[in-house]
Amino acid sequence: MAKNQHHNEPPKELFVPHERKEDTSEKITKPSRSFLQDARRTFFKNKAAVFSIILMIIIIIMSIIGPYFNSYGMDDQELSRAKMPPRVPVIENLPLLGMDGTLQSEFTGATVEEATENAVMRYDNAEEFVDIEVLSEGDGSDDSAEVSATYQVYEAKDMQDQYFWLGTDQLGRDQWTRIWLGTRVSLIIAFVAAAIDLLIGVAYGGISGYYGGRVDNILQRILEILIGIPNLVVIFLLLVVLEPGIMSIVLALTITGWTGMARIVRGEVLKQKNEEYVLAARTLGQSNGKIIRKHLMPNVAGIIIINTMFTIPSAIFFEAFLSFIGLGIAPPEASLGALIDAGFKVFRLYPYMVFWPAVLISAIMITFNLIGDGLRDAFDPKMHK
Amino acid sequence: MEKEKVLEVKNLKKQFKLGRKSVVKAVNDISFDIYRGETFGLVGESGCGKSTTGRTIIRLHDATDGDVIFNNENVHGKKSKKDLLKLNRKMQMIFQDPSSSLNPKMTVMDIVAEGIDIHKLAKNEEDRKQRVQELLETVGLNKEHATRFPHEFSGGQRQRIGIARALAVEPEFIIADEPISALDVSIQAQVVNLLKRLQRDQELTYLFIAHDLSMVKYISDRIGVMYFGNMVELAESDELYRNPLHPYTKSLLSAIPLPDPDYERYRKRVAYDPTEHDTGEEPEFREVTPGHWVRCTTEEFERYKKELESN
Amino acid sequence: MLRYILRRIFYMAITLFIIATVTFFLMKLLPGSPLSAENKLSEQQQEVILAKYGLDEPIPIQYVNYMVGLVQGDLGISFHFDSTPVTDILIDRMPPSLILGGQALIFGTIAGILFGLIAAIYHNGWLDYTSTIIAVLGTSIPSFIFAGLLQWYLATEWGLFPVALWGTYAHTVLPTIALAIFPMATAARFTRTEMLEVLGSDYITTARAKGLTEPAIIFKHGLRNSLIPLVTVMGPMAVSLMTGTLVIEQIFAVPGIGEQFVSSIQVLDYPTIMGTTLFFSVLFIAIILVIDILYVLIDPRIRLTGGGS
Amino acid sequence: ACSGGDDSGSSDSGSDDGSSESSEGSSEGEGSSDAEQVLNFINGDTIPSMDPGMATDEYGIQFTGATMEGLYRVQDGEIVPGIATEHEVSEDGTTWTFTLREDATWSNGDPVTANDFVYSWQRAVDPETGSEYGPYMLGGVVQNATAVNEGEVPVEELGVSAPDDYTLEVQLENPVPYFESLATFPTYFPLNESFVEEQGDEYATSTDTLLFNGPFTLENWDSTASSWELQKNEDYWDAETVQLDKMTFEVVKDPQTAVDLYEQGEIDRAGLSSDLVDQYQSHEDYQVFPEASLFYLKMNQTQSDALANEKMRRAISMAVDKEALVNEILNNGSIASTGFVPQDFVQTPGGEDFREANGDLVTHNPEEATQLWEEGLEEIGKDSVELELLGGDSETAKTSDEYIANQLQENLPGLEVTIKSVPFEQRLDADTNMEYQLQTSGWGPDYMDPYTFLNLWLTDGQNNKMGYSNEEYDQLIEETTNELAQDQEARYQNFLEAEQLLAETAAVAPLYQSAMAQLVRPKIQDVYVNSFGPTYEWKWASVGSGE
Amino acid sequence: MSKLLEVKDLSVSFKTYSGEVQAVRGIDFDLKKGETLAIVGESGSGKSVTTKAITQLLPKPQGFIKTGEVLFEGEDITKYTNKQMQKLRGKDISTVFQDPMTSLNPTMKVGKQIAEGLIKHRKMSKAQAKDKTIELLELVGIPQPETRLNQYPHQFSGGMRQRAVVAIALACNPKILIADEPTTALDVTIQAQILELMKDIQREMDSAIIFITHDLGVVANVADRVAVMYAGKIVEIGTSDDIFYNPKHPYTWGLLGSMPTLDSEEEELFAIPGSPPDMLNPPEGDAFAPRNRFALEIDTKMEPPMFKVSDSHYAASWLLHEHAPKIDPPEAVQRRMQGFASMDDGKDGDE
Ligand SMILES: Nc1ncnc2c1ncn2[C@@H]1O[C@H](COP(=O)(O)OP(=O)(O)OP(=O)(O)O)[C@@H](O)[C@H]1O
Ligand SMILES: Nc1ncnc2c1ncn2[C@@H]1O[C@H](COP(=O)(O)OP(=O)(O)OP(=O)(O)O)[C@@H](O)[C@H]1O
Ligand SMILES: [Mg+2]
Ligand SMILES: [Mg+2]
Repeated sequence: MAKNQHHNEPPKELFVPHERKEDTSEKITKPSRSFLQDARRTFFKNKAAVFSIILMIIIIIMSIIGPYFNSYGMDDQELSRAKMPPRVPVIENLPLLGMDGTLQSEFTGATVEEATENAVMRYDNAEEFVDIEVLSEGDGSDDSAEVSATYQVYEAKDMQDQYFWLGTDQLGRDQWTRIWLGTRVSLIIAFVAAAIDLLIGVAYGGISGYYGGRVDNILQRILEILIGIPNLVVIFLLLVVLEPGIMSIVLALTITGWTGMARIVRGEVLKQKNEEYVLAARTLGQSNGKIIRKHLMPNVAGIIIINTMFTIPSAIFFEAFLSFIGLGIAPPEASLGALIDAGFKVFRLYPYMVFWPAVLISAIMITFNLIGDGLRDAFDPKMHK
Repeated sequence: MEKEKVLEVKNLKKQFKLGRKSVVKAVNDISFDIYRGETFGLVGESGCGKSTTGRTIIRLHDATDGDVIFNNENVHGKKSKKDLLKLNRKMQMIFQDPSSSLNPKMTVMDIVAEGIDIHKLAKNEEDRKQRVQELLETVGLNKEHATRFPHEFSGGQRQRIGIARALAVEPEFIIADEPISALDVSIQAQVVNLLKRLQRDQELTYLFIAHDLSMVKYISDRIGVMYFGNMVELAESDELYRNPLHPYTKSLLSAIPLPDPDYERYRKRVAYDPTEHDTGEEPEFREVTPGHWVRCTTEEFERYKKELESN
Repeated sequence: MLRYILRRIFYMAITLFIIATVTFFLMKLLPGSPLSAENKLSEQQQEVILAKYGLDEPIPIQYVNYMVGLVQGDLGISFHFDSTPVTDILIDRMPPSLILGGQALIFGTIAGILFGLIAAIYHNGWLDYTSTIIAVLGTSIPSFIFAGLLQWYLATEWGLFPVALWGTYAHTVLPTIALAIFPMATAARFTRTEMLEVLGSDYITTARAKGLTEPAIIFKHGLRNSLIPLVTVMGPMAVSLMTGTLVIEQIFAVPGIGEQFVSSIQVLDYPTIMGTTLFFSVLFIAIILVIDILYVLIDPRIRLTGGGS
Repeated sequence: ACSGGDDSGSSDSGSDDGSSESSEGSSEGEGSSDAEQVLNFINGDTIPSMDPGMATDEYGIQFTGATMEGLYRVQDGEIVPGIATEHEVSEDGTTWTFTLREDATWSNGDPVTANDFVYSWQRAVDPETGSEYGPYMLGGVVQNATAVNEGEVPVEELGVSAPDDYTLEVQLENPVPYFESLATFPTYFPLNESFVEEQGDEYATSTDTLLFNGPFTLENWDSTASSWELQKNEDYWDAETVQLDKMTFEVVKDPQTAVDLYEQGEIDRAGLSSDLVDQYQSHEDYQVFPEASLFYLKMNQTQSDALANEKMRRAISMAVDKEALVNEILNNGSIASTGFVPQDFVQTPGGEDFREANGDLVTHNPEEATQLWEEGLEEIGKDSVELELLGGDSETAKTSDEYIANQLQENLPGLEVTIKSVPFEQRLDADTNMEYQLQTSGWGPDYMDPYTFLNLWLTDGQNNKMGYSNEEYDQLIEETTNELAQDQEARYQNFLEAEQLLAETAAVAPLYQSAMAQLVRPKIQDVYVNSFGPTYEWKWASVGSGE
Repeated sequence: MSKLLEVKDLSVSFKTYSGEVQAVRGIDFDLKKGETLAIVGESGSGKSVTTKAITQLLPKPQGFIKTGEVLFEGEDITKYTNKQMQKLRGKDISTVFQDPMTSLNPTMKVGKQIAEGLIKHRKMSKAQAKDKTIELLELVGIPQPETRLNQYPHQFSGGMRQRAVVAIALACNPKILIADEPTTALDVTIQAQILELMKDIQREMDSAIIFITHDLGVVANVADRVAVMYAGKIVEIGTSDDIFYNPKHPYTWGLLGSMPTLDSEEEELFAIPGSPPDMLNPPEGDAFAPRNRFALEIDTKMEPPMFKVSDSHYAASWLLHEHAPKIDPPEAVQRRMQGFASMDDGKDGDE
């Protein structure tokens, strides 16, 4: 129960009415922050998102300057140096990282000799450059002996002075260069596709949502039909008619891709247009155009940006899928998808060929997804602390 | 002295189509007048059509039937852009929810100045700024607030920004749709005091919508009680409190808890049973004594008359 | 309910009609015909072949014929498979895709929901982070990479499952897992977010105030409510799973519709392409209907009204 | 004789795509006892048609070949009797009279008679049938085939008749020395008239609507089936010879998957793509099967002034390092090709291999290529040329196309090559309509005669489709079918000369002669790989003890 | 009279991104059997947090009890494990939340939601629980309970939903019923019904009620005693008559003054200016000082202690200090005080 607290008697002279120099009651002490500033603060508190942003910037920068880090061009073929494993200065001395310019694998045979023979045969019969380590002696029965062979590819090909950081492909082209160029192509496709999605989707959804009624009804029915046609069909058909290339891929991606955006924007506009601030603007006599521009757009912008963040990775993914089924970008140009497709076929032999593009595509996907998540939180006022 | 009518609502009806067949009769044939300089209170339970009435008056909804005459001009019907603008200037609205009625992405300056811009009331940028600052001061905020965003304000402050926005176009008539319901008790008074002061200073006319009867009584000159889309009683506010006639009004009044334990100890609540009017006769809105209208059947009408005389 | 479903089916029919019309004319715009042979055919032969496929008629008549056939369940004859009705092709190729897609959907969703639940329950704990990371990876890494890895480790290296082909139940395991990863990751993410939201809601506090135990709260009160948004995304996902994912079918040599569809496109077998498209559309629309009905089962607040969406 | 040509095309029949090669090999799974005559195979795709008159693709020909039999069969490159036991040729070489065996029956018990051939051949050229290969295989060979097909004369006028049930008389338009081998092709197979007519459109769409007269029957099949079986046909006249009881087939398209299945013992043969060769060339079951298919760069003279220029075409044909292509990229036993008729295919009457006889006609020579190219540029008055290379869509095709494009650009100054890869059917279209500039293409023989290759470049050759025309060449080839038809010496002389002419005028740029690298169980015995017609001949195959 | 619940020096904080929100800052009060204690105060003053801290329903992991104890029947329940609390919740202490629209699970039948507690705490079978549920629904005045039982919350009107929530809370005859703004979302008429219902039930079951609201009218209706909270502290506590007729704290004056009574005339309402303090860094001295028109210099320097006004009445304002200048409360409040003086010797709720 409440009780009188006996602390030091307060000084008497303080018992006079407090003179307020100014009316502080309405004062807002917090520094002024706009919604966007708050969003930014929330966003930057999200470590995963910040990390993703940094990573994304690095990836974008690398896709621009990465190819020029070495002297190899995108289509510099040289069959004598085909399928070289990665080799990086300095790191080559750390054997476990697999960037030391060797190929390594296990071989079996009835005896150690047979297994060794198999290994050497596999590695271009360059016996002196194959290091053998016996794993199991074997008892003479089939495949009982096992050896681990390490093939010093660069030595064998007398290329000790060469460094292919991420190895080379079947045609002897430098993977580092091609991967960054591929990233560039993938990103361009994704960004352009997302931008077009954005334009069409936002306009369509905005009109449908704001005007409502019959317009909405018709537009929504059309949308339903578009969604009802599997997008794979549309894309395939388009790619059959069009010349393969970046533009056709982008077109194919956008032709049905915008429907998701349109639906989201419509939903949001439907919600926002009945908010009282819109009604208030109407009672002030504001024109429809300005209501859309000044009131609705800024308030649906958040959701649009977020959605775009998710569109980009799915576009990249779809392009990869198209490459995978052979409808992607025309060679020698390559996208990440095309590189993965090419590397995937040999991934058990030359894992590095698929590994790095796969890492990169996954990194891009993860990055955009995390940025999207971060933005979603940032644009949610509940998350503003 | 004949009071000047600012607004006449005649047989106003508003229905919402939900599906092909289902229709919500939100407002069902109501009529009333509002005189210049007065506050007309509109009360009733949630969903009885108060907001719809207000919004139809200001043309946010199109009326299904009936007329709204403002300054001798019909609000509904075909209008030129210019007429509409003029109407928008003279009639303004304050909304219920102070958090959703301000665009979260705009500064207070832009929110308040929106009307000024639309109606081109400011001569230049400087004038615009000054007007906004004056308005803010009028509603008890200070000019530093102009650069801030709505979410930085408390509910009461936000509601005052909303009022400033409405005042910016120098209206004559303001519809205040539950301007205090969403506010904390301790700051409701801020807004109510402000509204009263503004009315005095700027000769405003209010349509004050609320369900808190004690506030309505305090602020209104006359009060209309709505029930299920109908106006069931209309009278001067003192008269209504002293001599409520319609059983719904009685029930409503008996339900208001007052901050007075003594009174509360003896309060008896009266329940309202709408079936008590079921005599087969369609009730009508009739004037029992001058200025005191009730929706009733002929038989009830006679009874009410007697009731009043005996008082 | 029944009336609602009937009405929806009516709308479905209209939508399908439009889709059929659109695709029909689209196909007409495209190059290729049953005549595209490497050896020249005589004019008489060409006429005969065109007549066989009904392509000798003017396009409007072809259209009417196609539509009439459609109503009777006749999708025409394949250009590629000699004298084989398209319906036969669909009937042949559908089951593997439906089985795989169905299994992947069920398995993936259930596993995903469990992951999501665990993450939500141990919010911000290491279990949460782990399952979130799994979910992010699962939605980010292309499924063919998983498929390749699964095939390599589980089949080739360890010999747990058949490498490929179709036949016994064991054959479905690897492709199902490969397919299930995406729905699983998606379900996990949705469930987690939604569950966290739900766990913060008033009725959960009410349930806690009743003295219910945490598991009871999560399973009896939380789960159902957090599934509602998931249902929405599951629709399109179900379709894309069931319509067969070409890549998975190719890697595991599954004779599915997705794989067939792509080959049809590669050989410009238009009747089959159209038939498959229509089938996909039917599936899509039907699944949307199922989803809408599921909504109602999960969320009693939603009443079935209207046609469209 | 499957002309196949560009269809199984550079892309897959070639080399890489293990899948398409599929079958052969032996023994079922591991622990099987050697008594069990069962083999398990994979097939690169479904069988779109089992109607011998309609089949045009590799698999249709393969499986009609295994389940049916024409006048003759091919055993390890030799023509051996089939339904025919012997034949006589008239003096002028245009009337062939075949004597048919009397013990051959259809799987429904009907005897195989001469009328079955008459019916089948008439059906093949009848325009009402719409057969693609009918007019192609019979046209210009059997009398009136083309005329019948074009509706000028009734089908009865086709030069084939059945004087009695077991005698078949064929009238040829010209003497065709290789008619015997031609007649092993499925288009020439007999058909049981009453059965086919009864089935109507349904004919050959599933096991139930098929009749067999060959060593095997096809079971559990319909046109979209992704797995099926071949079983020993007990009613086959030579059933004694047939040792295999059963062969199973599953459609597998991915070469890696195929190899995995092989390693797991599920299947007995797996084709290897070039990447897989790296890994499996040391495998004890590794085998290379040379083929008689030729791959070359087709240059369309009607779509580009550069390609119409002979010097520039020659430059192109010398610019590509073919050795590197076959060793590094194809990597499957394919050999660089220096002429227009493959090696180990036919021999001159002198017993010399055709290829040896003419030597290396087109070799890799970048310096000369550069020089010729520059001269060519001058002639057409340009300093840069852009060409589009229509590529295949298989993995190896893609890689080799990229390599070829790169080689051309490297060695031919001012040339820019863009690659357009399209699905197979679309390439056919582009080819038919000559809407391409460069194209990697391939041609497999349809019968054992240089003519099957060399007729490609006739001015009005059906498969020319590149705008190549050379009067002297036309004349040399025409002579081989007319006046020189009976004189093999002179005929081959003409062929050799004609080939040299092709090299001089750079009709196409030969690239390589393909081969298949495969893993094959050693238990499989006596499966013959044909260079034309059905790829595999299983009639004599058996499952041996293994090692 | 025995003390059912004692809250001693309770402080509750939330960890947030920007720092620690001190939602409740050392409050003391107690609750006796059968009485109703109302807690009033403006939004954010810590009313809900206080009650959630009692039942340990604070959102985890941000919210935590910083200091203090909560004695329920003499035992400190802040030390209880989650298991022990689960036994207590719903059985001994139940809660009714503010918003009937959101405090029922939308996807579960109402009957089941009520029965859950019965099955859990009273170990009833399903059938028994059903009978009891019907009884409860009848008790809270829902007609046709048998059919209503099987309906979902959205099929109930707002008033009925709140009744259902009350039924849930009452299911196990709790000793303490915490009602966190149970009527704020309701219409006046329905509000009145619910209040009557709660009073009836209290009479019947002899439960103690903690009633949270910011509507002083409701307080006047239900409360025996009233605690006024401001910025996480109880600034005044006393019997309902003490608070309404003899308020001592300027914040209480503000609250009372800002509500018109039916007979208050044209004069200005007594508005409290400004907005509530930021609980991230509560101001030095008296938290109310910046909004207090009667603030003294000392208010900005030192926090006022609780001054005893009478045995039942305490207030934390320096104005009650012996040195403080005499200040007249606002007019509206004075009128109430006169009313109080006139009935000075009248009976008071529960003393
Ligand atoms: N846009 C609309 N579409 C359909 N029905 C509507 C719409 N607006 C209002 N209604 C319905 O009209 C009726 C009256 O609503 P209105 O908002 O006018 O009530 P109210 O008296 O203002 O209630 P409250 O006190 O809750 O604000 C309600 O039944 C409501 O559901
Ligand atoms: N989960 C939370 N995280 C951070 N701060 C919180 C949380 N919940 C409550 N608070 C803070 O605790 C303080 C007291 O909140 P509380 O909910 O007790 O207020 P209240 O008096 O119940 O208000 P109301 O009348 O609006 O319900 C507020 O400042 C609020 O911001
Ligand atoms: Mg309203
Ligand atoms: Mg609260």
